[in-house]
Amino acid sequence: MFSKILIANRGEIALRVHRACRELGIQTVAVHSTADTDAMNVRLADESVCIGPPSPLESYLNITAIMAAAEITDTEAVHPGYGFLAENAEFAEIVKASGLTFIGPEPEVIRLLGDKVRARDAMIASGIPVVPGSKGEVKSESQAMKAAREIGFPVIVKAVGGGGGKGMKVVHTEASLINSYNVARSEAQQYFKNDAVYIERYIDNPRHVEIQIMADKHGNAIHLCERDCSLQRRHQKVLEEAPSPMVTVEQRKELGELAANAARAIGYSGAGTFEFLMDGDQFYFMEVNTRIQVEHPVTEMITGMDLVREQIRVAAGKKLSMTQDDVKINGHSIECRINAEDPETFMPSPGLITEYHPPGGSGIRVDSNVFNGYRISPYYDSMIGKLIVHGKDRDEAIQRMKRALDEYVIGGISTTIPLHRRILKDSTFVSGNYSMHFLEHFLKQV
Amino acid sequence: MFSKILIANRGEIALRVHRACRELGIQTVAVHSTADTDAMNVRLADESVCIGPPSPLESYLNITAIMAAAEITDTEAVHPGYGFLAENAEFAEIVKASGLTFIGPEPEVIRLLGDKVRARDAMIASGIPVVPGSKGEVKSESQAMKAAREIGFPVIVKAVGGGGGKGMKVVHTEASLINSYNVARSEAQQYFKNDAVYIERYIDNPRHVEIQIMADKHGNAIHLCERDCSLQRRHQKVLEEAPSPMVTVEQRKELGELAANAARAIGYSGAGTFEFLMDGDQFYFMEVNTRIQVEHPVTEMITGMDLVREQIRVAAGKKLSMTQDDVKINGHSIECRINAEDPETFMPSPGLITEYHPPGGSGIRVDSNVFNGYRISPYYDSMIGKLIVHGKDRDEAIQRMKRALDEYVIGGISTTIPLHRRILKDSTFVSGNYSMHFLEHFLKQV
Amino acid sequence: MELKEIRQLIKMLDGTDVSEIELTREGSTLRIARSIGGGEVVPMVTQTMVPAAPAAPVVQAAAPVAAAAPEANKDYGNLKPVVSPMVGTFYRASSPESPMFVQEGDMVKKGQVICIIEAMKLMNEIEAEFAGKVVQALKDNASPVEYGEELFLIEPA
Amino acid sequence: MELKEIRQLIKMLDGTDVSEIELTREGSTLRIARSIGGGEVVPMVTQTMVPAAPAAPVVQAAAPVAAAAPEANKDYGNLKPVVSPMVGTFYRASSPESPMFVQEGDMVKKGQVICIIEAMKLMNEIEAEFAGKVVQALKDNASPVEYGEELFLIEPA
Repeated sequence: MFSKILIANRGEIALRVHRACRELGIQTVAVHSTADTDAMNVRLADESVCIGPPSPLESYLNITAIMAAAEITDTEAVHPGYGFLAENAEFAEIVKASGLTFIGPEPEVIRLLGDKVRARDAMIASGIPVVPGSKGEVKSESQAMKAAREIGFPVIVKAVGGGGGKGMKVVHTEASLINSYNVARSEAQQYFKNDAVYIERYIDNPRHVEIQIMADKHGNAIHLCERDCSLQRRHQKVLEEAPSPMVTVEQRKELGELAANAARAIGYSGAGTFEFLMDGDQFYFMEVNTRIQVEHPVTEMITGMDLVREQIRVAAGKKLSMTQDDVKINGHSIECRINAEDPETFMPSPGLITEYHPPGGSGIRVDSNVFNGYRISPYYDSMIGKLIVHGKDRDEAIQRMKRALDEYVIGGISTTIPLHRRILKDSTFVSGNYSMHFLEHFLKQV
Repeated sequence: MFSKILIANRGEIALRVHRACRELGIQTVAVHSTADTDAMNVRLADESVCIGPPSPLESYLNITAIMAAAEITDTEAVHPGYGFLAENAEFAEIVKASGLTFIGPEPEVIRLLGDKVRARDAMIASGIPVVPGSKGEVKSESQAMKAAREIGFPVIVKAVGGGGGKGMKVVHTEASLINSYNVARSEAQQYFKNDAVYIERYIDNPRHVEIQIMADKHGNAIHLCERDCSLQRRHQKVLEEAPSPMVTVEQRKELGELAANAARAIGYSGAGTFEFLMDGDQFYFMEVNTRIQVEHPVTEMITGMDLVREQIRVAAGKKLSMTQDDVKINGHSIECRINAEDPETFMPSPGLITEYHPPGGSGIRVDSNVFNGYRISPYYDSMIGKLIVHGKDRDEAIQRMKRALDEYVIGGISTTIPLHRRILKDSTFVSGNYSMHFLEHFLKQV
Repeated sequence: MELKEIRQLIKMLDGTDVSEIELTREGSTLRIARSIGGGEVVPMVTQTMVPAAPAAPVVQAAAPVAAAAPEANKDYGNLKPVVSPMVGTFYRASSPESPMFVQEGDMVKKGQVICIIEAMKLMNEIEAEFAGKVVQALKDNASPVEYGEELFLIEPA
Repeated sequence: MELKEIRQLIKMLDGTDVSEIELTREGSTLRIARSIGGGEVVPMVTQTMVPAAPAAPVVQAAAPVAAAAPEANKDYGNLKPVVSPMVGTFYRASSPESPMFVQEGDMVKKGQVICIIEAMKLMNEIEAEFAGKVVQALKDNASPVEYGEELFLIEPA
């Protein structure tokens, strides 16, 4: 096992990784920008190194600074968290070339899965269902028309190197295809410095369902149930739950086995997430996230596996601590992301936290880096914590979340807690039968 | 189900009961003394009623005031928590006579189990092993000598109406028996207004092991594993764990079935705890506590049963939500009681909490009524919270507790957190092989 | 926000005594601070938190009776309140047919019964602790009252 | 935000009495503060919390390098510190055999190399930002340094 890990991240995930290290008896190095000197993860770490000014480019995305910090602290491994450099194959390669362990898959696996076209091909080869679409990049207007006609409208034009909704265009009719194709290309060029686009069937009213997998370096891979992340606003997940209220036991098993098989086939190791669109009882592969997810706690709550601990263990070469047979789903879990935002306008609300009291009691978990007197800086994203509950069934989890949201006190700034209170009371949400468009409509109602 | 419950208690257990009510959709009435007007459970309750001045006799033990509060708020049931009136049969009777539901066993069952001699007879009748001892009260010096010789030295003289170590005398030789007998009688008279005493075999180096049971009003009773509460200082539990590191699977099953059978035999309903002394592989019955225990969360963590929720359900006449077969022990749980005391001298440390930040993350539960800015009053007991952890095994639970204790910030007062940090590092504690004398010796070491 | 707009904003401030302006629009925030009045410094003091107790997180529609915590030493000038020594139901007469023990304007003697608090079917007579004139009854007949809640205002004799 | 825009903004402020401007757009924040009026400085007093921040709960024996957070504006009187622009290892000479770049008491010119910070095997030469006399070296040769850590004290010429 490692004796010291550098945590190349900030916020709640940096604290989450620190906790896993502590419980494994591993020393931690926090790297931080000048804006985060007083952060909880920095205070709790065994060592801390200031790596640059607030701008992420000069600190949390500054590979040279992070590697220099690893060097001067004699670190053995680097945990990238999520976001920032977590899915940057070059970073993983540099860590490896420096003789350290990158806690995540091999660089070439990250690279393969980061390329949407190659990833899709690999999934098809493993028998994973994909959205009907063009075979790779669509290079001309005529190719675009041919592909769209084969797939059938509505279609969506997407950037090969993209993500986060940028460079995406939904096209309902042949008439508007060519224009959308050209706009998508130029947006792709602008945002991702790569104008390659491809075309897929557009799924009208899907759910977002993702399978958590975990694999070791000895060829073992297991699946750990799905998470339902259909509750989104502008492509940002807002609330997640596990298991999905709409996935059957058979679907869970089938999709899970496909994902674990694919992981084995591509030589995956560590934690990974296979994202799918669910349309009726059809599933379509979207992408694999080669890192721990924000919403990983809901999986931990229902499976009992500490995913971050397991990431570290398998990176150190250990075998998986569980077999597929050991994985039992116990109850239901929900996570609400608490953002420092106005709950109606979603304007960011940085500032000083003047009162802070998290909920307590049975079945409650709070993953947050903030505290009373902490100043939320305007430099980074607005998620300041996650409230996760566990109940013996979905109904108990919902009741518990409502109770916990009522107890949560965060003063001095605006947060999305009131939004979550409203969602938890909504009859469509309570029914479990909601799609990715639910939140959009819900927000318009009021 | 009830629509409104009055919580006749204060502190963390009042908040614990409030949370269970909230999750069941039941309205809560907090009763409080003038010292507790700003308490968290009072703020969170749907209604609150001030019932008297700080003195417990005039508020939390004031049956008239509590019943008047129930009356003016149209309460349907009363939850007594632990301590105060929780095991007062007269209170249970008054609640019942007023047409309300007392959340606990019937008054006559409380009365039976509160009488040590009658309780012991009932246990013998159910086949539960008891400490060899006199048949009931020992009424004279000559009876005392006869009984002690039959039992064999060392023996202990105990008050029939007693508890908490008062009116107890350990006797190692015949020569000192008569004197100790007389001292015990006069202490019993002084503390309990009843000079009746009895004699038992003295168990030299025991563990404190207790079985949690739950019973409904339809004759069903189940057992929910044991808790090990051997870590005590002056008869006060300091740290508890479940399961006990020294109890075997067979012992667990045998003792649990005996306890559940006894519960059925005496018409028990609600949550109850059968306390035993464990000496080698022998168990000796001590007493039944007819209420929820302080340390109930460790049982909740490993069985998944919400004991307070279940208390309320069965009091409302519902059947148990689990059968014995549904009870599966999952992992290990430890609870540290956090007291507002100097961790070395154990002097109480009331005062203003100027910083407060509870630990978070995976497998952590905090049950506490305090918050930043709360003033701990000197009128009540010094326990200000409980830190409970769950791990997949005892080792993970210990690592997690150490991590959580390191994160817990309580400023402005002294707490027993540093003591717990020391205990968690001790090799005897870590081995699991410690008796009820462990803490005493441990505290002398330094 | 365009540079042109920002320039207009700055210009707009000229000749006014506005020292700071903050504008938030469509995800953009603009803040302009000025030092006014010849060298006078405008300190940007961000006032710090009062380390406060959490505000009651859920302000539920509490039942009327229970909402009011006992009043904490209100200032009534020369009047003194009579507070309830117990929880219960407040009655101004010994039965619905009987006259009230005291009316507003009545003079009361020390020890005179001024109301009843019923708790657990027991009628507890409450006596005046001092002599004086009843200025105001603060509770309606048959109201529930908490321990320490104010019942009457009396002007001591 | 583009450099050009920023330059325009700064220019725009010239001749106005605006002391500070902060602009947030598409995730970028720009803040420009000026000291106006002949030496009168506008202090940006962001009064931050002292009371409530949890004290570092675990005071671990942190490794010497990591313990020190970058010093925040210590008062050195007429001396000015040179701070490290990056994380790395601090060297006072280009090789173990070479003489030190600067000794205490030396006069340095603006732009003169005064030390090296090694990061990822790259030797980064650090130049003096102003001329003056080296009064004190604050770090030993081959020490690890953080971003913003003070390296030398220089008395400006």
